[in-house]
Amino acid sequence: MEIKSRLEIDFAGIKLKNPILVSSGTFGCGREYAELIDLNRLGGIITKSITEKPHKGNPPPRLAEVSGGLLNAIGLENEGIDNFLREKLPFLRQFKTSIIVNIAGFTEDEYVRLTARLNQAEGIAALEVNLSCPNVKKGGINFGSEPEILKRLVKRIRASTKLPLLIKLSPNVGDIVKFAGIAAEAGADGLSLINTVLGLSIDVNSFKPKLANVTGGLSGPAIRPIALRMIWDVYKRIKLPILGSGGIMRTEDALEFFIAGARAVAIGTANFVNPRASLEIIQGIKKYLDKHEFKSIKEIIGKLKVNSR
Amino acid sequence: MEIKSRLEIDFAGIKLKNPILVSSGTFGCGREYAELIDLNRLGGIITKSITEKPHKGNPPPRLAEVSGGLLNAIGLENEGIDNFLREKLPFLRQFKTSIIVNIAGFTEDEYVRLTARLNQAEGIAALEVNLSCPNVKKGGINFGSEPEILKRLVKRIRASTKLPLLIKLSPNVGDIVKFAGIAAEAGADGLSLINTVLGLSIDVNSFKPKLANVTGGLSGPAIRPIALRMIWDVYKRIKLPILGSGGIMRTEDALEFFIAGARAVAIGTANFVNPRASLEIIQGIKKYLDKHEFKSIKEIIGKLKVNSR
Amino acid sequence: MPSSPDNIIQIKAKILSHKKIAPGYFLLKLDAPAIAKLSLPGQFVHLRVLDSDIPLLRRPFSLHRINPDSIELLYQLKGEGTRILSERKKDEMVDLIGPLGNGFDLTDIPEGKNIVLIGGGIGTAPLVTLTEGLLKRYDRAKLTFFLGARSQELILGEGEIRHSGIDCLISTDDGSYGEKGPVTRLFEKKLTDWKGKPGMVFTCGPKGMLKVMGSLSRRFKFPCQVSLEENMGCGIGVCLGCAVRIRTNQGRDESFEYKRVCKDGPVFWASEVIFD
Amino acid sequence: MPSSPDNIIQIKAKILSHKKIAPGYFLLKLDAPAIAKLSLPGQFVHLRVLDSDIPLLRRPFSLHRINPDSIELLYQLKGEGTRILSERKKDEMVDLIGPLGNGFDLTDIPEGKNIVLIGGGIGTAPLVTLTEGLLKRYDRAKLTFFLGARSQELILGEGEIRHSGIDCLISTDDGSYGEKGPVTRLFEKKLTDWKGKPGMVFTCGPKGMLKVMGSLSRRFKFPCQVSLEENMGCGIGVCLGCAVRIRTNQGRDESFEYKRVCKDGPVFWASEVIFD
Ligand SMILES: Cc1cc2nc3c(=O)[nH]c(=O)nc-3n(C[C@H](O)[C@H](O)[C@H](O)COP(=O)(O)OP(=O)(O)OC[C@H]3O[C@@H](n4cnc5c(N)ncnc54)[C@H](O)[C@@H]3O)c2cc1C
Ligand SMILES: Cc1cc2nc3c(=O)[nH]c(=O)nc-3n(C[C@H](O)[C@H](O)[C@H](O)COP(=O)(O)OP(=O)(O)OC[C@H]3O[C@@H](n4cnc5c(N)ncnc54)[C@H](O)[C@@H]3O)c2cc1C
Ligand SMILES: Cc1cc2nc3c(=O)[nH]c(=O)nc-3n(C[C@H](O)[C@H](O)[C@H](O)COP(=O)(O)O)c2cc1C
Ligand SMILES: Cc1cc2nc3c(=O)[nH]c(=O)nc-3n(C[C@H](O)[C@H](O)[C@H](O)COP(=O)(O)O)c2cc1C
Ligand code: FES
Ligand code: FES
Repeated sequence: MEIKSRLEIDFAGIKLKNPILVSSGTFGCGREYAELIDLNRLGGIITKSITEKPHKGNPPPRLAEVSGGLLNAIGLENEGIDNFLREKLPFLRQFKTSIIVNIAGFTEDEYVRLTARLNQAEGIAALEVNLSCPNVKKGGINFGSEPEILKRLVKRIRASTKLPLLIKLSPNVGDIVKFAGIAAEAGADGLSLINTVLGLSIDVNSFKPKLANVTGGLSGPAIRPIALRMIWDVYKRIKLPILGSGGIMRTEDALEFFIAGARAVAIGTANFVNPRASLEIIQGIKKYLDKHEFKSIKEIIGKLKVNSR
Repeated sequence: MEIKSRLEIDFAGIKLKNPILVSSGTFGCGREYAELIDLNRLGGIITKSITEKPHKGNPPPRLAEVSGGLLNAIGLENEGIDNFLREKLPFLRQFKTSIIVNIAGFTEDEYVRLTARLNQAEGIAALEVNLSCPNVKKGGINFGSEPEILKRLVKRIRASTKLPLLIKLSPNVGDIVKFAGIAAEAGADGLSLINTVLGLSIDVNSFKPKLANVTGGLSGPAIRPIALRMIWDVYKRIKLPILGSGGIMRTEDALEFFIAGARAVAIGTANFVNPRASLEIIQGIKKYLDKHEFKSIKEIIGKLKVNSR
Repeated sequence: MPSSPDNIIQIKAKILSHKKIAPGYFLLKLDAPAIAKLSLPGQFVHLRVLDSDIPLLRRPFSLHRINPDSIELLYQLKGEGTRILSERKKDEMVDLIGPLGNGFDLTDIPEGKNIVLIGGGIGTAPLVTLTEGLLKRYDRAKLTFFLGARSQELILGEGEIRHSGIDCLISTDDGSYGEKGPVTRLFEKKLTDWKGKPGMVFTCGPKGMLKVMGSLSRRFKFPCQVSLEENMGCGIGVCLGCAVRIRTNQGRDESFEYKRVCKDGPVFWASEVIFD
Repeated sequence: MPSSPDNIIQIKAKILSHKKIAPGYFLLKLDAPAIAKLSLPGQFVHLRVLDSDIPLLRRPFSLHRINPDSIELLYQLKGEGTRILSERKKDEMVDLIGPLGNGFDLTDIPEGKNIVLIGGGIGTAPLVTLTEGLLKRYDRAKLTFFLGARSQELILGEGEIRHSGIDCLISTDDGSYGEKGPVTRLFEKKLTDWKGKPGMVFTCGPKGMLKVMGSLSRRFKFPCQVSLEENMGCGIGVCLGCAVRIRTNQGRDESFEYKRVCKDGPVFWASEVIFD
């Protein structure tokens, strides 16, 4: 079909029917949104981060709304890999969409073990490695912002799977290109940019932070320009496909990400605001391609004009 | 007067009549806003960044509005120190408010020479050193995000002036506490947190960046949670007074900054939206102190409750 | 508790009427037959107050009335979201997701015992439509409705409750109407007056009040359902943002698990909730 | 150019009337005597469309009419800001700063020569109040108003201009009314018809049109004032966000300086502007 093929794209070794995915942690494992939208129409579904053991997560309140954004500190609550393989994955497999499993670990070994388990499973298009959850601090290690750890960990995960490997980087670093470069060298197939930005919000009457975890991760429109800047910087220098996210609410926002260099995009917080956002964006992009007479979404990727004046 | 003294505070060796200042680059050198508000009521005025020579700045467009924020790439346009001392400073000196001169240089020597010039001048309460302008790249050096350069530069400026020295740090770093610590050790009297966050916005019809400079600095409500998080992190670990800024639009926002650890705050983008914002915030804080029966603003500084659950 | 029905929809609903019914309280009637048809008392809708990035998130509101073709929400002005909502006019459209959550459990109420509803402030909102449901099955003489609020003009729904012939007991914090003091104290007084323990208590209101109800329900061993509130992201169970602590191990120790207010609730057994 | 007067004020102005006058065009009348009194043709106001963080910034609009007690703005729907503005209702208040900018220069117009006004699309907005000013000093027979737009229904102000007895020449891009083609081409044609060069040309419109006017004014050596637009932050001259390139050295070389549209403009000599 003509329309379909214009959105088809291969991304880091995954054949995506369209480049609009839904972000980890904002879509659960699909079941709930399946009531509201047709999951078959999505380019892909990225699962909530899965850990080895079930994990309770942070005390409430876990969410706070801020100007144009959402602060969250869920703390990786999930039911663990066993439950995922037993209940979640079989459900997801029913749909004609690419399933990307997001994994998170509290130790390097845990990442490797999770990878090994997922190697066995069927119906997984790729792994997304969450190295950057800002809301869980085990001994203060943030795998995504220590160059040495990042390198070693990505290498180890790479060595333990043939699945396409997307590395989700933390935006809470000084030089994102450096970290992207490390992930590339260590064998990543693609980069996920960006995770949430560390933030804080305070109730001035109670003097309490609005989140029990004190700080949380900022998502939504507020971080869009930050995400775009990082994606553009990485796109220029690192030869890996980028899965862009951060505040995409509507078609125009998604287009900005493609033009900045994203090869696919993920819709996160927007799902909460409008469960149909991802489907509307797919439609919107088709219209845009029509209007501008582009034959494929590929024609706009990274096409930011920077020397035109 | 009772009311007055509740807002009086000494900040890094400056006696502020109240802790509400206006930010560098958002208030020019006071002349224009003097038409609209009484500058005598401000806690302080921080001048636009002054360089040694007049500087033309970036090509237009220099501004783009984004969701809850403003991207700017002015590029340090200013008329240079001579003009400043001759025309701007004498005007500012008329007002009963603390004048803080913000300096920016393209070389380390330039910072030192600027400092020397300002030592001679009268009516300056303090210097704020802009090490973090994200929109000017001379050989790619960003003085504020290279630990070694930061240390050396702050030491050199410190050695060349007795004026209170505020170091304005870049938020575009991984570990703001590290940079704050370096500035503290090198002799800063106070820290200004935060400058704008690097961002990008794209016109999806022309494929051009919305700013001629491509990227720019994000200010306004969008960055408030980021600023608060950085201020809280620095407040906990570094014993220097913090001048907080980043998206303060109204009284509640300013209060969040105080509770997170700012000893004074600066109003930036809000001046454009509502020139009376700073005055309204001063009034609003008085009311808040009344309502909560605080005797001084000092009672709320850094009083975020983090272990209360 | 029953689990949340899977059948939820997203619609644009026309505002049929929108009026201020007390200082800071509004009644919003929406043309939403499809949602009305699916709805149960105690469920809620997730409403987008405006198609804008600010406020970003939807706002949850309990079903105050479930009519054949419409639903009604009773809400209180709180912050920016409800302020903006209050400015929306008749005939404008609002985006709704619903019905959400489990709703009250009406399956296990022992015959012949008292059934009690306790609404504190805006907490009365979900109880009104519940009353209608209860009246279909139980003798009105068995129902007692406790209404509490800060002061007289904030007592909501009294006329309607009395009209349906249910005993209505009132208390206000400032004593401007009914008993003076918290509504839980009034309830506790009656509790000792009554011969038997209530067969079921349904309650909704501010956290402090629900906490007291939790203690009372454990102390006097009566079953009590509370409708909880927590900040929400998705409203449908995916983001895990609306967690509350629910006792496990029958409350015998400190152990708990997190449950989702939006999906596992909003109605929980008061005795099982760990209030902070 | 004259420099901007210092006298500016910030007020809350009541909306006296607000109506759609063409597809996508609105006329907003504001109760603003204090601003009206200070205003000059070519100046603008900086208006906050809503007291919200989105849209964050004010929006600049030229004074379309300066009445004794009120001002009128003529604006075109463009993005979110103007959309939200268009929903504001009579009797609501909007926050205004003004009058801002220098305004047109009326001091140096040679007697007896033609005076030309050229408005492209919404660019007509600031020229209407200018006409009124010019008519006080100059013979109406000397004035010619060129109006251009995409198509007939977007031609603004024709009735009024003709009513005041000024010659009005029209062109539309699609030829649905008047000449077909850009208004600058119509002007250029007339320019060669006229005996002398115009004593003064005032123009406002899209960038492309102003650029053409810049070339024409240099080629045919007539004085031409353009009202420019640029994204604005403060609107009063402090942020340096609204920079435009203005030739220095009498345009003899490529040298230029940045000037502020809000404070040094919005009106500049067309020949001096470097259009991208
Ligand atoms: C299941 C459920 C049912 C509810 N039913 C009703 C009802 O029938 N009538 C009514 O008046 N209110 C009800 N509420 C509370 C209502 O959702 C909040 O008052 C409203 O979200 C406040 O929004 P705001 O922007 O005005 O306030 P703000 O305080 O500015 O809101 C800031 C953020 O906090 C959230 N928030 C603030 N208070 C609450 C709260 N109590 N519960 C959940 N989120 C909150 C908002 O949704 C928003 O994301 C219900 C809440 C829940 C969870
Ligand atoms: C001195 C001056 C006078 C003006 N007079 C009028 C007038 O009388 N009538 C009228 O319809 N329009 C006028 N404009 C243009 C008007 O300001 C913009 O159309 C308006 O700001 C668009 O806002 P938006 O949110 O609808 O569009 P968006 O495109 O969503 O705006 C995004 C951002 O870009 C800015 N922007 C977009 N277009 C322009 C523009 N052309 N000029 C300046 N900023 C822009 C907006 O202010 C906003 O910050 C004038 C502009 C200037 C500078
Ligand atoms: C409530 C919430 C939970 C999230 N959980 C995860 C998670 O478990 N793993 C992960 O890699 N990212 C998680 N994220 C980050 C998102 O996947 C996404 O990267 C981020 O929110 C930015 O995109 P957005 O602005 O479109 O939401 C979460 C985000 C939100 C808002
Ligand atoms: C238009 C504009 C110009 C600025 N120019 C300067 C500058 O010259 N020097 C400087 O140190 N900071 C400059 N800043 C940064 C502000 O001083 C302030 O740190 C930042 O905007 C965050 O605060 P806000 O969100 O309240 O605006 C500028 C900001 C804006 C919006
Ligand atoms: S609000 Fe998302 S799980 Fe409850
Ligand atoms: S808009 Fe700020 S200087 Fe012109």
